[in-house]
Amino acid sequence: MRREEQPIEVIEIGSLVDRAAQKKVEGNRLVAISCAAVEGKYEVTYSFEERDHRFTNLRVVVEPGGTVPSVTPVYWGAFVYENEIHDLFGLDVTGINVDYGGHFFDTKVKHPFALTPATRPPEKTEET
Amino acid sequence: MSLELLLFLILFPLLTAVLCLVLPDHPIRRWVIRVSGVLIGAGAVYLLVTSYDSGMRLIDVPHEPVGMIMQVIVLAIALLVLYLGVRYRKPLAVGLILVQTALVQYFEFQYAPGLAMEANLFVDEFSIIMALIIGVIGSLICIYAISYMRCYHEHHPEIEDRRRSFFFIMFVFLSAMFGIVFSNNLLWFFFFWEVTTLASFLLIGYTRTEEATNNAFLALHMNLLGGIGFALALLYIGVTGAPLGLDRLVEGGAAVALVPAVLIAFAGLTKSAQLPFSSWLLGAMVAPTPVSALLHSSTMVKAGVYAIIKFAPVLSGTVPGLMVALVGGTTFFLASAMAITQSNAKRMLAYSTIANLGLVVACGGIGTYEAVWAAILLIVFHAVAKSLLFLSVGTVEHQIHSRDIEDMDGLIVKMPRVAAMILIGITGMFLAPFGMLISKWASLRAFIDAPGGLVFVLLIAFGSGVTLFFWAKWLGRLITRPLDEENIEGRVKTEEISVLFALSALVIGVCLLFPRIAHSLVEPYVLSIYGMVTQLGQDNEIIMILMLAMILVLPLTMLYFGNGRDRRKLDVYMSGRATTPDMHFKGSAGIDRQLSLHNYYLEGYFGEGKLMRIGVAVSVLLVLTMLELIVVPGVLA
Amino acid sequence: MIAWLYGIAFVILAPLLGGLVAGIDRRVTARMQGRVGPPILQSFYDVGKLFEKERAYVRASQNFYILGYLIFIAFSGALFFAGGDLLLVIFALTLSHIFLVIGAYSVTSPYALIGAERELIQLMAVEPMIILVSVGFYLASGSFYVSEIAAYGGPLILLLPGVFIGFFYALTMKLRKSPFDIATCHHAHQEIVKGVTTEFSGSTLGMVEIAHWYEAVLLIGITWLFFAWNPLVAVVAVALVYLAEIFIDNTTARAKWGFALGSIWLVTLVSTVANLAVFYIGGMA
Amino acid sequence: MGLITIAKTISRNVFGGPATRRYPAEPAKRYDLTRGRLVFEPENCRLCRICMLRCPTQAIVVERKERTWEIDHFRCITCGNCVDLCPANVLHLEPVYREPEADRPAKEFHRIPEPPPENADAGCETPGV
Amino acid sequence: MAYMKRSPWIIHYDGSSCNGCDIEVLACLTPLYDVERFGIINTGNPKHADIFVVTGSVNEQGRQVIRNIYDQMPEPKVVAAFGICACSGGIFRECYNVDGGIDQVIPVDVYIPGCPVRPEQIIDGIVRALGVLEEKLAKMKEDGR
Amino acid sequence: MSKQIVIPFGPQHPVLPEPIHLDLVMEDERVVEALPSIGYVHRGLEKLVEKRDFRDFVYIAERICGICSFIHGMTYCHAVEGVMDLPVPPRANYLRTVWSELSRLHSHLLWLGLMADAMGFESLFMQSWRLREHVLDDMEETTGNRVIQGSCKVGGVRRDISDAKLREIADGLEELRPQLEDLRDVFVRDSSVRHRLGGLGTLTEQQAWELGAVGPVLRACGVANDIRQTGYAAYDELDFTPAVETAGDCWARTAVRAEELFTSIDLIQQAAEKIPEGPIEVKVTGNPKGEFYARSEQPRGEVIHYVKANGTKNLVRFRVRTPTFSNIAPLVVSMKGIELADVPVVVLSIDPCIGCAER
Repeated sequence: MRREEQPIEVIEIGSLVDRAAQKKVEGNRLVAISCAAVEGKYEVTYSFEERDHRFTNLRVVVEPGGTVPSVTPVYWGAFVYENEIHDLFGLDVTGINVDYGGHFFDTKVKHPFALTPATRPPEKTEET
Repeated sequence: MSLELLLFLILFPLLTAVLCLVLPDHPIRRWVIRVSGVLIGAGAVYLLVTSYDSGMRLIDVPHEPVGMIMQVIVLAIALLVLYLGVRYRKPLAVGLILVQTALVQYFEFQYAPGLAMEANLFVDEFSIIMALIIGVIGSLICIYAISYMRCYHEHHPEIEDRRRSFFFIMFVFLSAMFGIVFSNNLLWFFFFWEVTTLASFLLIGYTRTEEATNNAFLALHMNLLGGIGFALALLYIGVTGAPLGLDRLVEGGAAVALVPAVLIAFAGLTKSAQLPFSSWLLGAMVAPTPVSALLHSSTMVKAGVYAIIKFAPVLSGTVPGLMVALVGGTTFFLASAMAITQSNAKRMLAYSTIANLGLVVACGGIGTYEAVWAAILLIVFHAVAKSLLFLSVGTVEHQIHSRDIEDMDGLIVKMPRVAAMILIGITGMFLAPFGMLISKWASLRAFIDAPGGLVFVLLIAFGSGVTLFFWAKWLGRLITRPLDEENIEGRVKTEEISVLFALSALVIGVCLLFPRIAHSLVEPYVLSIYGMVTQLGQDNEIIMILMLAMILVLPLTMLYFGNGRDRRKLDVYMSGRATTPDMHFKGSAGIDRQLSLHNYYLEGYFGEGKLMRIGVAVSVLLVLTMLELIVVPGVLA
Repeated sequence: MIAWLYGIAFVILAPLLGGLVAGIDRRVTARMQGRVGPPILQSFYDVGKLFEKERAYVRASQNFYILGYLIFIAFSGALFFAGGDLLLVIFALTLSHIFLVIGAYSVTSPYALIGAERELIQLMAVEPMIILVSVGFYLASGSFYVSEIAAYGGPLILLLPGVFIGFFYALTMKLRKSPFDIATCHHAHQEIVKGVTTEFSGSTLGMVEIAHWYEAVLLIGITWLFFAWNPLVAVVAVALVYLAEIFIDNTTARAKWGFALGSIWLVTLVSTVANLAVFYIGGMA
Repeated sequence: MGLITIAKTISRNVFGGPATRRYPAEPAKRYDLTRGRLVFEPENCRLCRICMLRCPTQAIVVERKERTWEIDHFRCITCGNCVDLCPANVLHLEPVYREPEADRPAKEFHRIPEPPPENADAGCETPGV
Repeated sequence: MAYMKRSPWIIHYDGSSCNGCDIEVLACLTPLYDVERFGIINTGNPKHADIFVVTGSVNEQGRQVIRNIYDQMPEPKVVAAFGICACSGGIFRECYNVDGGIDQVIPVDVYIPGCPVRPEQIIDGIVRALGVLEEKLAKMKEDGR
Repeated sequence: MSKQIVIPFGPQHPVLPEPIHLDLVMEDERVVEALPSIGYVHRGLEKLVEKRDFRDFVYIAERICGICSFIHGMTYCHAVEGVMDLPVPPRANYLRTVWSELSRLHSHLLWLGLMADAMGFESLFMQSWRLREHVLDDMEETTGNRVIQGSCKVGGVRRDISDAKLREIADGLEELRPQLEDLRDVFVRDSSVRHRLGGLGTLTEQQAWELGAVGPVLRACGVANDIRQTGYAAYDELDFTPAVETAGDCWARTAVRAEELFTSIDLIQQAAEKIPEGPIEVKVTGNPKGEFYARSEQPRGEVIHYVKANGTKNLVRFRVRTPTFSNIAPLVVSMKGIELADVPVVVLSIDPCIGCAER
């Protein structure tokens, strides 16, 4: 069994879209955008893959309340990830091409993965 | 007796017309129209009562001085058209009217004096039927027009109110129509023919908008072209010395009358808006609805097919006749197909009119006794049902401010009575056991036995499939009820509703009485012409009536199903979405969407443009062949 | 008088036969799919159950239309079996389908509407063929009356092979079999849910089912006419035709309506022209 | 062109007979490993609570004080994790499925018999390592 | 009488299941289990269905859908909760978006455990549901509907 | 002249085995706009890592989806093993490969059946599912459950398969091969199927790659991208070439999946030959710390399990990017201009696993 190399490069938010565009020019596809709430900050990681399966990542770190620019101008299909991140983490992504406006996942608890999730009183909490 | 009655029918509308022109917009004028309408209708009925069993009767009216007056009027018409053509810069119209006038004048001075005419008027069962259509339906439409036009001008303040001339032309038109169906002298026939052309031209252009003017000239061009055909027929008669009387000419058979018959059939094709001339009728839909109902569906366009059917015995079995029939058959199928793509109710009705006239033309071109039998019934059923539909659409349009079929959903709630009457009209147009279907059935049978009948059988088989589609989807639209609507029917004028009621009663009545109509009017006529007659078979008539009775009784079950006391009302299935009364649902991305249901228009398959191109190409070919077939032998000879 | 008795017998017996045929159909289909399948009488159980269900409605008028559908389809069948005019039978059949379509329109539901539109397309596709079948019978036997066509001495199938092929092709759609089950199909899982019957439940749906049975028997009757000169052959032929339809049902994917309409029209045109032209050419000579 | 490519399969099906396993007329097909339902034998239970703590669905509740062991079968996914981990081997899986119920049934409840005195509290590992 | 028992038509809705139970429900239709032997048809249309088969637990967006389907089914109708998620919320019970079993939204008549339910259990469950269906029919008749 | 029809398609709809919703805006039956919305199966199980021991979480990971359940469990294990740098015994890797490929077989057969169902081809659906039961029997016999196997664990596998049994499975699949070939021929050659699938929902190679399409959707566009090539589990020791088509339409996607049935059979047979003796698991000690992206090829395409751990028995973040999620954007693009009857076909052509996509 081979274990993949997985370089993660932490970059500034401002250079994100340019770097993504560069990745696209280099022939990468966007594999995933993942978000994690770690130590009071959000890490948003953009994973790319080249045709020979080389797997690389760009990471931006966002303060709570901060925003991330959308990479949909570069990768049209990124809207699913960005809408998901918005709905689960409450992180604002600006300029998504297909914006679900917070209705990608209608969850019982708003932004459940956020550092401070906005809870909504459940309609019915009876549990047997 | 008959003479007076015929003169009454021709002249009395003229009198009313003059009264309409001089009287101001005042209750008196409205009463004049109402009373005249009733009298004209009564006159037509009286004609039926007095002469339905007396066969064809020629009536001798001296040609002079009527002929002189007519010639003056023809010249006046020509001058008017000339003036308008110059004013609106329509060189084609100018050219056509000049050619036509030249031809007619040449005929008048060169040949007319030499042609002896004994009976200038006549009446037979067919003209009685036509007179009934003109008299009863025509006057009903005129009465309807009173309140319709008032409403019309309220809705369209930008249009100049010229109701005086409107009613003037309407009644002149009625007079001319009576003239057409009673004329035995082809010159007279031609005169009245030209009057209807002019009436149609003026009424289409009523609103004087640019579109209306253009469409009016389009109609004028086509009809003048037909008029030239007619004039040529007269000229041919003059040159060859063939009889000028319709009766004699037709008796002469193909040997004598084929050339004029074909030329007049050509004129008939233009007048009844067959391909390739159908575009004018679609353009004519810009006119106020009573005009569409009267001129462009139930009467004037019928003058065209009337002429063709009159000459059916001549055309029968000839190649040019077959060409005429093929033009009709092609028109029937293609116009029905194009009707599928229409959501504008009036345009759809126009296409359906063209299609049905095509069927009549096909019957006339085939010209066998069965075909003529079917054709006459088609004319009757079509006239009643179509006028009802046009008028209902007019009424609906004034209430919902749209003539689009898609906007008529929920009409069964909004305007239940009008909707029910449209339902009657639609079912009358295509469903067993109502009239049109009986006639289609009859024409199918007529076609099977005709030479080359396979083509017609195919056209009618496919055409009726297509017909089914566009009528049924309109029917469906009326009873689709997306929202809880309120009833707005109270706003409709009583007079309009009453006319609609009368016409609905006529549709049902004609269906119920159709065996009677067939036996006492159509069959004697066919018998007198052909010496043979067809019948539907008594058992089938009984079954038809039985079906009709069932359909009429079936709504009574609503009484049983209507009350939902012991039942539960379920919501409409919306794929698990909550069904709200206003039919909204939560869509993707949290967007609130409204359910929107519409009919199919199958644009990709029955696109108007595509079919029209095909139709024009085919029919131009057919018409040219038809004309060539009479010209070439003539030249050779 | 006897004729009327036949008609009445149809009204009474056709549901029994139709239900049985439907049951056998399902069973055979199951076998073709390697399954056991439902009991032969399953269709009767289904309809019985539907009449046991609550009488719920979406629009109060829906039952009226469906009743009209049922009555007229029974009527057209009765007319057929009473030996009536074939054209009249076809027109009555069309009328009944219009009732069904209108019923579907009246409930104002998205899927019923699409079903209604498709049902209309289906009617439009099949109508020419059905009319031409009767024309074919007329040309071959000289009569439109079912009784006289049935009494025609010779094998009509030999005179009308092309018409029969066209009819067989259209029959697939009439019986709502794949590939032409575009409006409502007997199987679940269609993109338009259940098409015209989406909103009907309980006894309303039961009536639709019974109407289907009537229609199936009527169509079997029309098929029979091609072979009517020899009852034994006719029984075998009708059974084979039906089996062939089931077989086709199981060997094809559902076509899209555009293809369905186009191909049925094309087959109608080609097969009937090729066949019927013979009569006209023969007639001229 | 494969007009009816499936015809071969269809005819094989027709002539080969149905493949149906006629449950319930015939018993269901089972294998030795089939995970039907969880069975608990209270006798040897040491109340170590590993089953409770490592149950992915928390279907098992063990009360040491009351000496009870209970399972909600309507939560158990029969993964067998507890069976693998149980140090006393008091749990095992049977290849028989549970029957449907008309009501949410009460949990399956067991009282653990008092062990012989020398075994009391012995064998209790620190859970969850 | 009581054709009800011979012709149960089902509608299946996937609450928020992992698919395991869904594919087993579908597998029941296929040759090896062939529930059409019992007259069962998977209609997919609430208006036609007698038995509402729910797999998976109830989540936030599914509540209204389940309720809507249930309301659109004509009486008599039975709800069968297939699999532990539908019964109790199962392994996902503690997830933030899961409300628990189907009985949180609509009354459940038959509970069938299993993760996932097996085809045999599904057959057993539907047989069980048929009994309830008949009872409900009898009751409906008593009430004179 | 056409007017727009707006209807809701889903969440409950007979052709949709799982709830999704589409607003369909159509003219006649031509779809002019169709935006999918999901969330009906969203449970939020990623957050359960905060409550469960990382070793037990594999059972939850398996239940992300009941169809490709084994591969989810395995990928989760890879992720944890990647963080902890655990050396998994070779035999365990081979067994994982065998079960993965069995899963792929059953999933593809399931999907082929559903596709047939979406086209209204019922007997083909029945046939696919009938053949699938063979695979399920193998599954149940080796793992104890038909659908959710529960046979993978962090550090190895829970159960061994005897070499004899492995050969038996391989031989059984060999016997199944002719029937599967017949099945493939129907999907690839039958004219009524081609009528429904050909030229439908076409994506170009460039589009598919840039939209992030994965799995058969990508391979149907001519990109030989298969995560198995990265050599996880025992794939680096087995020989295979990914099935590729170039048409990019629904038919090509079907053909790719049909072809992959045989790739899977070959892989299982190779594994049965080459499988080494040895232990099937290593003991897991301590807690993970660090992060890792585990990628593997599911029947639907590339799945990614991302794990971030801080040295406690509960993980900090667990994130799954499933192939369906990635294929939503390509789906939206390929829905343009299709007909209503094609909607279920195109939706199914990406083999949507909503349970996966929403977690």
